[in-house]
Amino acid sequence: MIWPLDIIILTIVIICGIAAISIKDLLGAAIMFGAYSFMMCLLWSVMGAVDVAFTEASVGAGVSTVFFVAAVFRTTRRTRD
Amino acid sequence: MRALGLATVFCFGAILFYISFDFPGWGDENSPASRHVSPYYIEHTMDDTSVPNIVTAILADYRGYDTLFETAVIFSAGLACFFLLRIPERQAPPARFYRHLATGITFRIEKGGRLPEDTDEFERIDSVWVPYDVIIGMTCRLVVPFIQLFALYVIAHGHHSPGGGFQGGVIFGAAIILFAISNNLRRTLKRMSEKTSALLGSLGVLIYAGTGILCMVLGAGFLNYSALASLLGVDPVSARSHGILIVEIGVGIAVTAVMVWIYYNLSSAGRQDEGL
Amino acid sequence: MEALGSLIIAKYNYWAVIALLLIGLYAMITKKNLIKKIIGMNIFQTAIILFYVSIGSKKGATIPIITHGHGDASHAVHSVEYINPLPHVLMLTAIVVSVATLGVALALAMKVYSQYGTLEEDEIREKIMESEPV
Amino acid sequence: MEEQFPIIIIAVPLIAALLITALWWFDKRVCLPISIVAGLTSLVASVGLLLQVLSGGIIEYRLGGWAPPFGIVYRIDHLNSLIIVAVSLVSLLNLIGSRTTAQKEFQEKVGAFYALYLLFTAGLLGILITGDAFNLYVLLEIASLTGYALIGLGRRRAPLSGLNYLLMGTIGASLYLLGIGYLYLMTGSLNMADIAQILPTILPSKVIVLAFILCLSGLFIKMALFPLHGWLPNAYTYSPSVVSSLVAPLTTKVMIYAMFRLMLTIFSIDFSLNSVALRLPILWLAIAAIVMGSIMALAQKRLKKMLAFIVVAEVGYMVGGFWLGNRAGMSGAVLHIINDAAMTLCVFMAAGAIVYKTEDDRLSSLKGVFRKMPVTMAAMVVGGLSLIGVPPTCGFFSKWYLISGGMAAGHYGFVAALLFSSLVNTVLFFRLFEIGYFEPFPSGHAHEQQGHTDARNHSSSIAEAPLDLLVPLVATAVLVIVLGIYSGEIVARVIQFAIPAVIV
Repeated sequence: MIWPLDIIILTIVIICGIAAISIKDLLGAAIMFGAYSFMMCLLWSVMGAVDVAFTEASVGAGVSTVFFVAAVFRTTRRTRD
Repeated sequence: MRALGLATVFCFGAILFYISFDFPGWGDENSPASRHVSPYYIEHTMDDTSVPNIVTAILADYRGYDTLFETAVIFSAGLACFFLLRIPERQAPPARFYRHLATGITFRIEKGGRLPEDTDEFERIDSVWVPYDVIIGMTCRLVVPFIQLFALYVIAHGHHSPGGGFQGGVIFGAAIILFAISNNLRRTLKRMSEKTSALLGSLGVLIYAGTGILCMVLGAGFLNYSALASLLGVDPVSARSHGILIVEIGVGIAVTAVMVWIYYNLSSAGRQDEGL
Repeated sequence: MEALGSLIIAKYNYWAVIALLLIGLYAMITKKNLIKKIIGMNIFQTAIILFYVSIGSKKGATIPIITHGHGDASHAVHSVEYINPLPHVLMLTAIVVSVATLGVALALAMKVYSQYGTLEEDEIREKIMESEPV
Repeated sequence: MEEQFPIIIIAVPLIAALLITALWWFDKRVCLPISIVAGLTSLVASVGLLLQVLSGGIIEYRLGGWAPPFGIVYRIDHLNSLIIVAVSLVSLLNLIGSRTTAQKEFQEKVGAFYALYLLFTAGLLGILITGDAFNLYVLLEIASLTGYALIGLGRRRAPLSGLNYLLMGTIGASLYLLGIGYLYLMTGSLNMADIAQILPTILPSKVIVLAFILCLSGLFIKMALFPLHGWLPNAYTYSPSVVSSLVAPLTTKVMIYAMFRLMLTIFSIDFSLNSVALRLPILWLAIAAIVMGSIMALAQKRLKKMLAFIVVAEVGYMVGGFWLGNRAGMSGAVLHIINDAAMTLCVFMAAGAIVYKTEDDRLSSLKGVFRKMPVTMAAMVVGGLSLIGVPPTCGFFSKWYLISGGMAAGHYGFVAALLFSSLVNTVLFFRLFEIGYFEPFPSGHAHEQQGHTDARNHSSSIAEAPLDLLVPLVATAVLVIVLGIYSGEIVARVIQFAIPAVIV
C-alpha cells in the first residue's frame, strides 16, 4: 500500500465519477463510467484486494460498460442533464 | 427539487463525515475487523481446505452459501432480462435481406420467402446495408480463442492465484460478447443459441446446488464438501478443495451463460436480430 | 500539525468513500435522465465496495494468498502478514449483485423508452398526463 | 431427514426454479406442477420446522459444517418459524391460483414467470431463516431483483414504476449494506448472535448508533414506511394481478420482520428502544404512515391503488407496534404480520379476479359486480371486514393487541391513528360494497324502466372467475377467519416465546 499513489488514483476516481454524471451525452457517460470502474479496479489492486480488483476489471470495466453501451445504442444518446 | 436533493445529500454527507472521526484508522492492524474473525481464516485455511488463496476458500467454502445465492442472483438477472425484454417472433417480416458474403451484394426476398438457415455463402441481415468490416471481424475471431483459454485458466487456477469462477466466467462471456460485437448477433446465435445459454445458466447453478444436496445426501450438512471424501476417494481436507473446484466450475458456466444471455437481450432490445 | 497529518492519512480513504457516496446519491436524486440515475446508482454501490475494501486493508501486509502454500508445513502463518480477506469475499458478492441489478435496470429503462420514446423523467410524466387522465 | 428441514425450505424452490428454466424449453406444461410440488415441499418442511421449534426450542443449522462466527448459520426460533410458515403458505396459495391469470398475462414467457416466482419465494424465506447479517443482504437482493422484474412486466406505467422501485430499493439495500459495513468495522463479525455478544463491550459508540440508523433507514425504504413509500403504490397498482397478490402480502411483512430481527437479535432490544432516542420519532412516523396511507386510500379511484395505500397504512401498524416497546404491542405486531399477509392476499387475489374478468379496476366500473361474481365478492367482504377489524376475522384480534399495547404505553396518538384508520377502512370498503351491490349494472337502467328479461338476464348472469382462482381465494378467506378464531392459541403457544422476556 503506497499512499501517494493511492491518493492520486482516488482523485482520478472522483473526477471520473463527477464526469460520468455530468457529461451531456449518454454514450460519453457510459464510457466515463467504464473509466471510473477501471480506476477503481486499479485502486483496489493497490490496496491489495486482488480478487476484487480482478472482478471489477472484468465485470465493472468490461461487461457493465458493454451493457451500458448496448442500452444507449438501443435507446438514445440524448440527455438534458 | 434540486435544492432539496442537495440538502439531503449534504446532511447525509455531514453525518457520515462527523462519524468517520470515530473510526479505527485506515490500515490499522489492530482494528476489530482485523482482529476478531479474519485471523481464523488466515491461519486455518490451509489446514481446513488446503487452498492457498484465502479469498477463494472463504468464498466457496466458509461462506459458500452466500456464493450459491450470489450465483442465483446473477441467474435471476438473466431470467429477468429475458422476461422483460424478449419479444417472440410472431409473424414473418415483410421482406428478408441476405448478404452474399463473398461479394457483399445484398438480396431482398419478399413475401416470406427465405434461404435455408445453414448456408455458408449468405448471411441474413436486417436492412439494406449493415456495416461490415472484414478486418475487425477477422481479428476478433482470432483473439477470441485465446481469451477463452485465459478464462479457463482463471477458473482452474483460482485456488492458487487471484481468480475463480466469477472472474473466469465473466471473461469467457466477454469473449463471446466480443465476437457478437465484432461480427453480428445472428452469427453468434448460430453458435450459442438462446436456448443453450438458458440451459447452461441453469445447469451451472444446478451444479452448485446439486453439490450441496449431494453432500446432504451423503450424510453431512448442505454444502459440507468434506462429505464428498468417500465419493472422491480422498481425505476430507482435499475433498473440500475438490468441492471448491466443482462449485467454481458451476459458477463459471452459469456466469458465462448469463452474461451472454443478458447481452443478447439488451443489445437487440429483445428481438434477437443483428445486435449492435 | 503532525496530528492533523496522521489524522488525514488515517481517514482520507473513508472521506473519499463519502464523496463518492454523495456523488452517486446526488445523481440519483436530482438527475432526470434514467440512464444517468442508473450510473449514479452504480457509483453509490461501488463507493460502498470501496468502503469495505478499505476496512480490509492492513499496513505492511500482503495480498491474501498464502505463500509457501503446499509442501512447507513447518511454516506458520501469521494473521498480521496478510490483508483481511473477509471483506474481499463480501465485496465479490456485492459486485456481482451490482452487475445483476444493472442488467435489470437497463432492461427496464429500455422498456420505458420503447413505451414513451424518451428517457427524461419529466417528458415521460407529460406523456403519462396526456395519455391517461387518472 | 428432519434435521435437514431448514435447508429444504430454501433449496427446493431454488432447484425447482432452475429445473423450470431448463425444462420449459422442451415442454411448457411442466412449469406449474413443478412449482406447486416445490411450494408444497417447502410448506411441509416449514410446518415440520415449526413443530420442532415448539417442542425443542431454538434450532441452529450450520451451512458447510462451519461453526458460527466463521461460517453461515441458520437460526430458527419461535418468531421466524411462525412467519416462515405464513410466507410459504401465502406463496403456495397464490401459486395455485395463478394458472389462468399467468397464462393470460405472460403467454410464452410463463416459464420464466414461474422460475422468478420461486426465486422470489426462496429469497424471502432465506431472509427469514438466516442468522447472518450479510447473508440477509444477498437474499434481500434476490427477492428484490425478481420482484422488480415481475412488477416491470405489467401494463401501462408498470416499467416506469418498476424502475422507480429498483432505484429506491437499491438505495435501501445499499444503505443496509453500509450499515452492516459500519458494524463489521467496529465488531469484526457478521454473525448476528456474535455481533450481539460483542456490542455491549464497545458501547456507547457513535458509529454503532449510525450503523443502526443506516440499517433501519435501508429497511424503511424497502418496507415503504411513510415518507419513503413513494415506490409502492404505483408498483403494486400496475403490476400484473398475480404478481401484486404475491408481492403485496409478502415483501413489506418480511422487511418488517428483518427490522424486528435487527432490533431484537443484532442490537439488543434495550439498545434499540432505550439507548437511542429513536422510539418516539419512529412511532410518530408510524402514525403518519397510518394516517396518510388511509387518507391517500380515500382519494383513489382505482381498486388496486386503493388497496396499495391500505398496505402503506398497515406498515405503520406493525412498525408502530414494535416500537411501542411493550409485550402487547409487540405480540400484536407479530400477529399482525401473519394476519396481514393472509388478509392482504385475500383482497389482492379478489381484486385480481375482478380485474381478470372486467379488465378494469376503476371503482366506477365495479357496478353490479356482486351479482356477477358472488364468490369473489364474498371473499372480498371477508378480507375487507378483516382490514376494518370486525370479529371474528383475524384483523380484529391483532388490532386489539395493538390498541391495548398503545394504551399500556400511554401513547394515545397511536391508538387514535389505529381507530381513525379502521374508520377510514370502513368507509372505503362500504363504498366498494355499495357500488358493487346496490348500484345497478351499467345496462340496468333498461331493466328498471322496462323490467324485462333481456336486461335482467344480463345483469344477474353469473360470470365468476375460473375455478382454479376461486378455490385458493375461498381457502384464503377461510384462513382469515380461522386465524382469527385461533389467534389466542397462536399468541399463547408461539408468539409469547418470540418476544424477549425483558419486555413486559
